This record gives sequence, C-alpha cells and structure tokens, in this order.
Amino acid sequence: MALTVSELTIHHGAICAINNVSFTVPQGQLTAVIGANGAGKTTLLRALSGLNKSTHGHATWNAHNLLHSKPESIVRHGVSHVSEGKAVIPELTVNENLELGAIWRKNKRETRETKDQITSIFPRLGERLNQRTDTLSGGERQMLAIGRALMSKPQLLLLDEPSLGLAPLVVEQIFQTIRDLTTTMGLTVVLVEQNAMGALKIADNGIVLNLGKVAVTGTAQSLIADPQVRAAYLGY
Amino acid sequence: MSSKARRTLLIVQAVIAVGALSLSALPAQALSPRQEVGVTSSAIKLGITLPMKGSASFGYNQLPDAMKAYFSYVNANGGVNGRKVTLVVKDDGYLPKQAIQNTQDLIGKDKVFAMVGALGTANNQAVADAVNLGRRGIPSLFINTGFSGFNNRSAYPTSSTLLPSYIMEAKMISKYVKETYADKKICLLYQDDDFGDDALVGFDKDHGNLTFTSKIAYPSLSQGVAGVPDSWVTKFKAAGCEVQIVFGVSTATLYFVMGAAKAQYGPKWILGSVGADVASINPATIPYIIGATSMSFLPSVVDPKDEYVAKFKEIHATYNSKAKFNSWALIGMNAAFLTVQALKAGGKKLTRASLLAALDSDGAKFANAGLVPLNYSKTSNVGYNGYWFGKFNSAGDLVPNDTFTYTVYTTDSGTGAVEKSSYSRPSMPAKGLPN
Amino acid sequence: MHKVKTLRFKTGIGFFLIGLCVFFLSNVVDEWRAFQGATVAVYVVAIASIILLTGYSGQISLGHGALLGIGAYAAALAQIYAHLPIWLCFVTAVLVTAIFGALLGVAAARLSGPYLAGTTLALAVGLPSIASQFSILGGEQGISFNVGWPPLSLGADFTQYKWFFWIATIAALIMMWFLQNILSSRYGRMWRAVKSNSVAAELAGIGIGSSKVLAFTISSGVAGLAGALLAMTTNNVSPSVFPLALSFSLATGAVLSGVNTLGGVMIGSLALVAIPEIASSASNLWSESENTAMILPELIVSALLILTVFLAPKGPIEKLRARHRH
Amino acid sequence: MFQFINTLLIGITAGSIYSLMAIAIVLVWRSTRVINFAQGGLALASSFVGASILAQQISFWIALPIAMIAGALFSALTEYFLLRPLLKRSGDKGEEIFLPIIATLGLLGIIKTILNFTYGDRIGSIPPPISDKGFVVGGQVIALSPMRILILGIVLFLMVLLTFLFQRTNLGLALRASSYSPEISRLAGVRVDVIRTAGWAISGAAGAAAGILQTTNGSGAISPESFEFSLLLVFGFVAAVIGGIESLIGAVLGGLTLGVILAFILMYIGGSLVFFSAFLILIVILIVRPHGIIGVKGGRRA
Repeated sequence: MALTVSELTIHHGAICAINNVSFTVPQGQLTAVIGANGAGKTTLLRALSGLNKSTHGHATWNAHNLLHSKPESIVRHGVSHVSEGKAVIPELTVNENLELGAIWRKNKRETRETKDQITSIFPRLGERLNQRTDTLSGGERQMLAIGRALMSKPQLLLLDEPSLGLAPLVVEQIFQTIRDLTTTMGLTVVLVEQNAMGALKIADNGIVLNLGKVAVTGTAQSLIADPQVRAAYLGY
Repeated sequence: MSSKARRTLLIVQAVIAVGALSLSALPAQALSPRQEVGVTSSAIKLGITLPMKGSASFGYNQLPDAMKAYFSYVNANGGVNGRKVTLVVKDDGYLPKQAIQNTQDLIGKDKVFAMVGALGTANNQAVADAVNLGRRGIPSLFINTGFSGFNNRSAYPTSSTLLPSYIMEAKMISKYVKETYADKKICLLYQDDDFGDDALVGFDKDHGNLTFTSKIAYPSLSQGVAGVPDSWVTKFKAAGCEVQIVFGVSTATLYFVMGAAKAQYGPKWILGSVGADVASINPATIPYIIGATSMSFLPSVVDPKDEYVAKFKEIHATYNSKAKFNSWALIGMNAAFLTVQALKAGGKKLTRASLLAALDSDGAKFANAGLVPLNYSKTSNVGYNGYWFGKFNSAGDLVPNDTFTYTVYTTDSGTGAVEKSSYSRPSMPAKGLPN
Repeated sequence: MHKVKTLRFKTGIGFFLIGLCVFFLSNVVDEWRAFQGATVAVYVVAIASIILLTGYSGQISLGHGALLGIGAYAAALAQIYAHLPIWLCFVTAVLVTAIFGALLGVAAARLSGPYLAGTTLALAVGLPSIASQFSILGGEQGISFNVGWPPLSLGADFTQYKWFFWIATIAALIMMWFLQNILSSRYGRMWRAVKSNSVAAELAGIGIGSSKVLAFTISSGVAGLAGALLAMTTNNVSPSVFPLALSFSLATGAVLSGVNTLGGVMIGSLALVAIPEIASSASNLWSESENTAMILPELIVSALLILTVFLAPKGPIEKLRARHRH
Repeated sequence: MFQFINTLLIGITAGSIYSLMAIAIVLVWRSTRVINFAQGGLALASSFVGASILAQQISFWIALPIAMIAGALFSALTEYFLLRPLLKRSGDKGEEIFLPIIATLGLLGIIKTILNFTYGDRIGSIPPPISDKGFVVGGQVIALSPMRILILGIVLFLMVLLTFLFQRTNLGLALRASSYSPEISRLAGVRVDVIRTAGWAISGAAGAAAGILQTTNGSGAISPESFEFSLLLVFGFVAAVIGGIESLIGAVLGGLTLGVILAFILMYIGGSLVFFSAFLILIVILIVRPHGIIGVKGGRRA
C-alpha cells in the first residue's frame, strides 16, 4: 500500500511540464511536494487523479494504475483530489457539497456516518449545513473542500495548495487539521504547497520539484535542514 | 493573418469564382437562340410555384400531382400537337420572396415556356412586380388567386387569373347572407393583406353593402401562435355574433372553427372559398365544419351525374392513384385541362405570343368543368366570375343540396349587381381530350 | 505610416484586379449566371458583416436577417418617398441600419452568450412582422425597390441581371476594402483584444462597452447594405425576404466561410448559392420525385454544416493554412 | 372582467407550454452550455412518434409517455453522437456557443428531411384525449376546459417531478454539480459524460411533452414543416432567456410571463404585434435585468 510514481513524463503541447519523475509515498505518511511557481506541482497532482493525461511513465496506488484512468473511476479506488483554489461548488449548499463527495457510494448508512465524522472534525460546517456555500469564508470553504474529499472515504488524499489566499492564522489551522487527519484517519497524503515551510513543518517527507524534475527528496526535517533548499524555497 | 496573405486569398477565391461561374455557364451558351424558350418539336415545359411544404401548403400541395396526372393522360394520347407537356414544380412555402426566386429560377434556369397556376395573392403580386413577366412577354396562365388587382389587363398583359375575385366573392356572400340571415349579427375574420383588403372592398357600402358587428384582421401566420385563435373567439363571442364569415387561409379557418368549438361558440359559419376545405387537409376536422356554408365554381366533387367529375375521376385513378380524388384534385385537373386547350389553341408553331393570342380569342369558349363562365378576351384577363353556394355534408364534401342542382350567381369586381346565371357550360370533349 | 499606406495601395490594386476579373466574367456568362453572381456578391457583404461581429468582436447574432430587412426597407422608402438617386438609397440603407444597430448594440453590449443569442433571435422573428402593421411598409407583399434599367451608355444588350451583378459586385468590393482597412486599424486591434481577453483589454484602457457597440454599429451598417442589395435582386422588399431562415443561412454561410477570418467570405457565399443548385441537379439525376428535389438541398446543406463544424470548425481557410504549416 | 379572466387563462395555458419548452432548453444549456436549435425538431419527431401510436387506436396515456421516452432517446443520441464529439474537439474555448448552434441547426435540417421523407405531406393527428369544451361559469363559457386543466396538470406534475428530481435525488445533485463545475464533479466521482447525456434525455422528454401538449391545445395536427414548432422553439428560448437561462424556476416564470403578456397584447391590442412583442418583452426585461428574472448578476460566465 503505497503510491509509486516512476518515470512520469507529461507534455503540454511542446512544453515538458513533468520530466521523468519517480518517487514513492509510503502508506500513512504525509508527503509535501514543494517547488517554485511553474515547477509542475499541480500538473503532477492532476495526473495522479486522472485530470491530466500523461505522456509516459507509471503511477500506481494499491496496485491500481492511476494513469489512463478517468478521475471518476480513480476516486472509486480510494484516491481523493482537492484541486486548487477552494474546490467547492458555490451554488450548492454545504450539505450538498458534502453529499456530492459520497455520491457514488452505495451504502447510505456508512455515508451518514462519514458525514457525522466530518462535521465533528469541522464543526463550523455542521452548523452551516443548509447554507449556500458562497456565504462561507475562505477558510471554511477550504475545509468544506477537504470535507467533500473525505466523504468518499479515501485512503490517499491529494491536496493542491490548501493555503492559497487564506489569512496566516487560518493557514496554520488548516495545516494542523491536515496533520491530524493523516494521523487519526490513517490517510496517505500528498500535499502540494507554495508555502514550503508550512508544509514541511507538518510533513513526514518532502519532494522538491524544479522545472518538472525532482531536485531533492528526503524526510521533511532533512529538507528543512538542507541549506540549498532553505536558500531556494524557504527563504532564509 | 497578414494583409498580404489575406489579399492573396481573396484573389485566389475570385479566380475560383470566375472559373466556377464560367464553367457552369458553358452549357447555357450552347443553347440555340432561335428556338422559342421551353418549346421543342416534342416537348413543352411549364412551371408552377406554390407552397408544397409547411403549414400553408395543405391542400395546395395536392394540385401539382393532379395537374401532372392530366398532362400524363394527354401525353399518353399523343400530347399537344405531338408535344409532351411537362410541369416543373417549385415550393415557395407561401413566401413572396421564394415565389420570386422560384419564378426567376423557372424562367432563367429551367427555361420554362410559361407559368401556369401560380398560387397566392401576395406571391403573385410580388412576382409580377419583381420579375416583370409582362415586359418580358412570359405568360402566366390561370393564376390561382382572386385578388382583383390582377384583372388590370394593361398592367398584367401576360397574366390571367382563374378564380373569381375576392371582391366578387364578398359581393356574393353579402347577397347570400342578407337573403338567408336577415337581421342577424354578422362578423368577419379576414387576413390582413391584399387578400383580405380585397374582400373588404366587396363588403363595403358601394359593393356588397354588408355591415359587421365585429371584424378582426389577423396577420398571415399569426394563427399558429398559441392563444391567437382563442382571442378571436373571445372577441366575437363578446360581440354576440350570429353569422361568422371567415376570409382566411385554410390553417386560419381550421384553428378558428376548432377554437370556436372549444369555447362553444356556434354561429352560422360562412367559410370563404380559399380556406373552407379544411376536411381534405385533416379528416379529423370534418365534424367542425359540417353544415357550414361555402362556395365553389366547379361542380361538387361527389356529384354523381357530372360528366367532367366522372372523367377526371377516371383519369385520376389511373395516373395519380396514390392520391384521393378530392376537390383539390378536381381543381388541379380542371386547370391542366384548360392549359392543354390553351396550348393546343396556340397552334403548331407554338410561341409565347401565339399562346397569349389564343387565350384572348378562344379562352372564353374553352371547355371546362366550371359551372360559371370564363371571361378571357382581348380586354379581359378575368377567369371565372361567379359561385354557387352549398353546405358541407357529413363526409366533409361541399354539396349544393341533396339533388345536386346548382344555383349559380355571377357578378363583376365593380359595382355591378349580383345576378343568377343561366350559363350552360360546353360539354366534355370525347375521351376528355380537347379537340 | 508609409508602410501602411503602401499596403493599402497594394490592397486597393488587388481589389481593382478582382473587379476587373468580375467585369470580364460578366461579359461571358449568361443572364442567369449573372443573377447568381449578384446573389453571391450580396451574400459576401452579408456574411462579412456577421464575421466582423462574431469573429472579430466576439458577439453573436442570430438575427442578422432582420438588420438586412431594415436596410432594404430604408432603401426602398428612400427611393419611393424621397426619390433619392439609387446610390444614395444604398447610403441611406447603410446609415439607417447603422443607427438602429447602434441602439441595439447598446443593449447587446450588456448581454452575453445565450442572452444575446436569444435577443437577436427574437429580433429576427419579431421585426419583419411589423411590416404588416404599417401600411407604408406594404404588408405581406411588400414594396418595390427598383434600381432601374442599366444606363443606355452601357449598350443595348446590357441586361438587368448583369446590371444587378455589377452594382452588387462593386458594392461588395468597396465594403470588403473598407472592412479590411478597419480591421487593420486600431479599431480592429481593439476588437481582437477585447475578444481574446476582455479583462486585459479593460486594464489596457479599452472601453469594452463602446468597443462592442462600435462593432455592432458597423456590422449593422454593412448588413443594411446587404439588405438593400438583396432587395435589389428581388425587386421587392417584404417580410418574406427576411425570414428567420435567412438569418440562419447567413450564420451557416459564416461558419462555412470560417467565422474568424474575413478572407474566406467568398467560400460561404458561393456555397450558399451553389449547394441548392447542385443538390437540385443531383436529385433530378437520381429520381423523378418532386419531393426528393425539394428535400435534398436542405439535407445536403445540413450535412455539410455538421461536417464543417467537425472537420473545419475554424473554417476552410484556417484548415488549409494549418495543413501547410505541418 | 370576464374577458380579463379568459385572457389570463389563455395566457397561462400557452405560457405553461412555453415553460416546458424553456425547461428543455435550460436543461440542455446547463448540461453542456449549448443552445439546442434542434429542440423544436426533436419535439416534432417525438410528437410524430406519439401520433403514430395514437393512429393505432392506442390510448393517449400510453402515447404520451412513449413519445416522451422517444424524445429522451432522440435527445440523448444527439448529445452522444453530435455534441459530445464536437465539444471534445473544440475544447472549452474556441468558437463558444456559435459552433454548437450551427451543428444543431444542421441536425434540425436533417430531422426535417427525415420527417419529410417518412411522412411527406401527411399529417399526424393528436386529438385531445378528453373534452376540450370550455366550462360554463355563470352562463359564460370560460377559456378553461378539462383538456386545459389536464395540460396545466401535466405541466405542473412534470415541474414537481423535475424539482423533486433535482433537489432530492442523487441524479439531481449530480446534474446540478456537473453543470456548475464538471471538474469538481468528476473528482467527486460523478460520471459527468453520462450525467450530461441524462440531462439531454430529460430535456428531450420535456420537449416531447411540450410538443404533444402544444398540438392538442392547437390544431391537433402536425406536419413535417410545422411552423408552430418553430414558434414553440423561439418562444421557449425567449422564455428561458427571460428566466435567466440557468434556472428551472426561471424558465417557468419566463414562460408564464411571456404567455400571459402575449395573451393580453393579443386580446387588447391585436394580433399584428405578437411576434414583435416577444422581442420587446425580452429586450425590456433584459435591459432591466441583463441576466434574466432569476439570473445572478456577475454570476457564472454565460
């Protein structure tokens, strides 16, 4: 049970967004993928959830081939993707956004249990179940996006820039929640972040992408300690 | 895209266009110029434009097949002076613009000898105006409209109408209504164009002198809008109408009688000649028009003792067996029958001019099924000038009475009186073929 | 600046050459082809006005037929009531339709996508119907617009259709020259900027609303000319000259030409005239049935439309160019 | 007063049929951001299916659902074979709503050709299944008959059914979610392609119902070149736009608004302005509210 990516290459037309990337994310661990703007972080994540087509390479989760599958079938194999920018549907209510995450699950009782679990993790969502989502604050929306992803009972959670556009206090809160989720629910998490320091602080491992290639990998602590990484990505 | 590239493209396209147009022009150039257009030693080509598809086409679209059936019969029996008659049909969807286009096509591209039986007031007006048949010497025979404006011999030197004018019709209806329904409240629905306006003239003080309790003009095609027929019924009902005259096309008539049935509006119906025959469009509507009054210049299509009806029915059964022999078939075959006589009278050296001259000199004497005289002469291009009145029976056919005895009225488009006619028509030539 | 002038000069020569070709052409073809040629030229103007609006300024019109109608009525009324010379009737058509287009454009500039499509569609259905409301417009059978017979100086056997052909072609050439110039001017660049990225254009100081209204106004003026020319070829201005089907077939012509480039306008125009003709000859070959002859053209046009949309969504010109690049 | 009430009833009946058509248009728009100009043609084809069943002496109550199923099928096939490959090719950008409009216009031509070949100038007949004679109230016949009550009932029933479907079922949630954000929906496990086809199918069924009811309310007859169905499409589209193109409730309000205003214009001003009025109503509403009665200003990109 691990996410294995090997020799993954993705072209956007003539541009090579991901170039021969290989890594492994061990089960139950939180791996942060950091790198500059345009390093290919989002492309990588979108390929894993089936939104982008890959040119070459392999990616498997639980012996399930993630490439060449559609997003709607990948989610059925326990992989949930929270895409960039508060991935909620503002026209729907909070409850409907959550229900949407479990729409393919047949067992309604289990679904209800999952929802109860999520509203206990995010009590703010529980209070606002019947409100339209566009009445929520930015942080609440991000929580709802994560909650929606959790509704499909994933084992692998792909998070794309959950801190984007949020106030520092809220960011801290979100990161803490992600860390807690990983531990309490036994999730495997890939966290793509611009906010490298914040991400590495909660992560077990880190991968640094540069211009579509893996520049450095290692434990989160070792990356924080790496002077080159510090200089290039952590800003001190 | 750079300007240069664009320019090059434009030039290339122009060259393509030049090539395409001149290539397609070659066969046209090869035609010999001396021959009269549309006539060879073995064939005569005629053209017709009328609605063949769409809401306005019901009934009318049965005319060409009936005409062709008679032409086929004539062709099978030696043709007209050895020439086979063909008819090119074009659909104009009852749109004046399309009628213009079709007529231009028929004359310019198909190169027909003459137009025959073109249909519709607005259409024929637009065509006469735009294509300028008169100046070009192109005959347009037996136009299927009753608009009196066409009966101006100097304005339309090459056109001739077939139907009694709407002014005549309105005058005769006025007389009929005043005699049959004296002191009743009379109401009128009419189409808001020259068709209806012509009728208004016929009803006015100087002509029919009929006064209406209420009258509504509807624009062409608006009858298809939900609620429009309901609004007519509501207004007429509110006015307390007892006799309802309808001067509209058949779809409008159809919508009106159905809407009236829904609102239980039950006046005495008088359905104008143009739109009355809704039953042959949709047999399901027969119950709505049983007992309604209408008029015709041809014998009833179910008349058991009429020699023309019998012969036409027989020819129709052979040459247009798929279609039902109804009033439209009768109208179509009668028009074709007249056309063949005109072509024959035009002589062995048939030209457009000889055809028109023949119609002027012999037209009034042509044999035909009509119970009303034809009025073609050097000074008149008017066809029939009268009607008999009858009612629709339970099968949806218009009959004068149980014994099929017709009382025929005739009049003119001016202020002349409406008179009972003593006209007796020429008898049917042997085998239904003109001499 | 100098370069632009030479370019315009060269373009002018190009158009002059096309005109010359057409002049020679008009002497070879028979009367009927001349009439069809005139129709092609009318469609060139009409389709160009749609391409200008949709391809360059990104607005949709499903109601251009109605704008053509306004131009036609304006020209006819100018002739009947003001007794203006023919060329001034055409100018009147352009101006009146442009003014109407400006008013409509003010409303249109506020509307996007389906709202604009709906409004222009309702215009196409609604506007022609007012003709029967005002007797001055002549009701269903309409009024006549008669450009008269060709001047005698052109020769005795100069037919009326050839005269139509000349007028329509000259008008089309002038319009195309005008449109090409305006598209390479700053207005053309402005429209393209607004179409490709309205936010960026607004930041660059382009008034989006006024840019759209201007495009609508010019497009309408051009459409008005097309309407007057169309009325000339039928000698008649009536609601049935401008039915909803006309708006649709102009949109069709625009797609067949390629909505994004003015350069292909000839293709769509030729197609609109040629396809029904080819279809009817084809159906005459295959079967004797009247029904087939009437139905087949529509089938061919429809099938061609779907094929174009699939195989060359940006139009045949772009398709050719893309092939050359590879 | 009596005339006023009658006008209102006439308008509501006509408007409810426009509403159904508007709903059909809205559903297609929400599923794929496409305006389907073949909608009228599809409704006509489905109505012909209904008419052929009725011609076999089979009950209206069987013919109506079968026609609706046929409509759903035709519409789903259109989405699957025409729109899906087209949208895949042109991508999200490109010629936006123009190309699909042209493609559906092409389809309309093909449908009409097929109907013309199959039926020629024959007429399909859909007579009212129950009495269409108006009720008598206080000695006056009002513009409300059992048949009209039935029409209103069917429209109301379908609206309630659709509202329930959209608000209370997973299919409805998937339909709404896919229309607002296909990407998030796919990530949540919604098979958006299938859902879009389903949206078109429901739209086709609504269109078929509109076609059949329109015919029974009108002349009871249909022909391959029916002008009434072109009008149904245009008025349905106008109603959908008035209602804000995105919203089912908007479509209903738009249809009723259009139907009632037109009925009053017909009754008190006259028939000659009926087509132009539709344009005026639309433009007045859009000048006041550029995104329709229900549309959200500055909302989703239209």
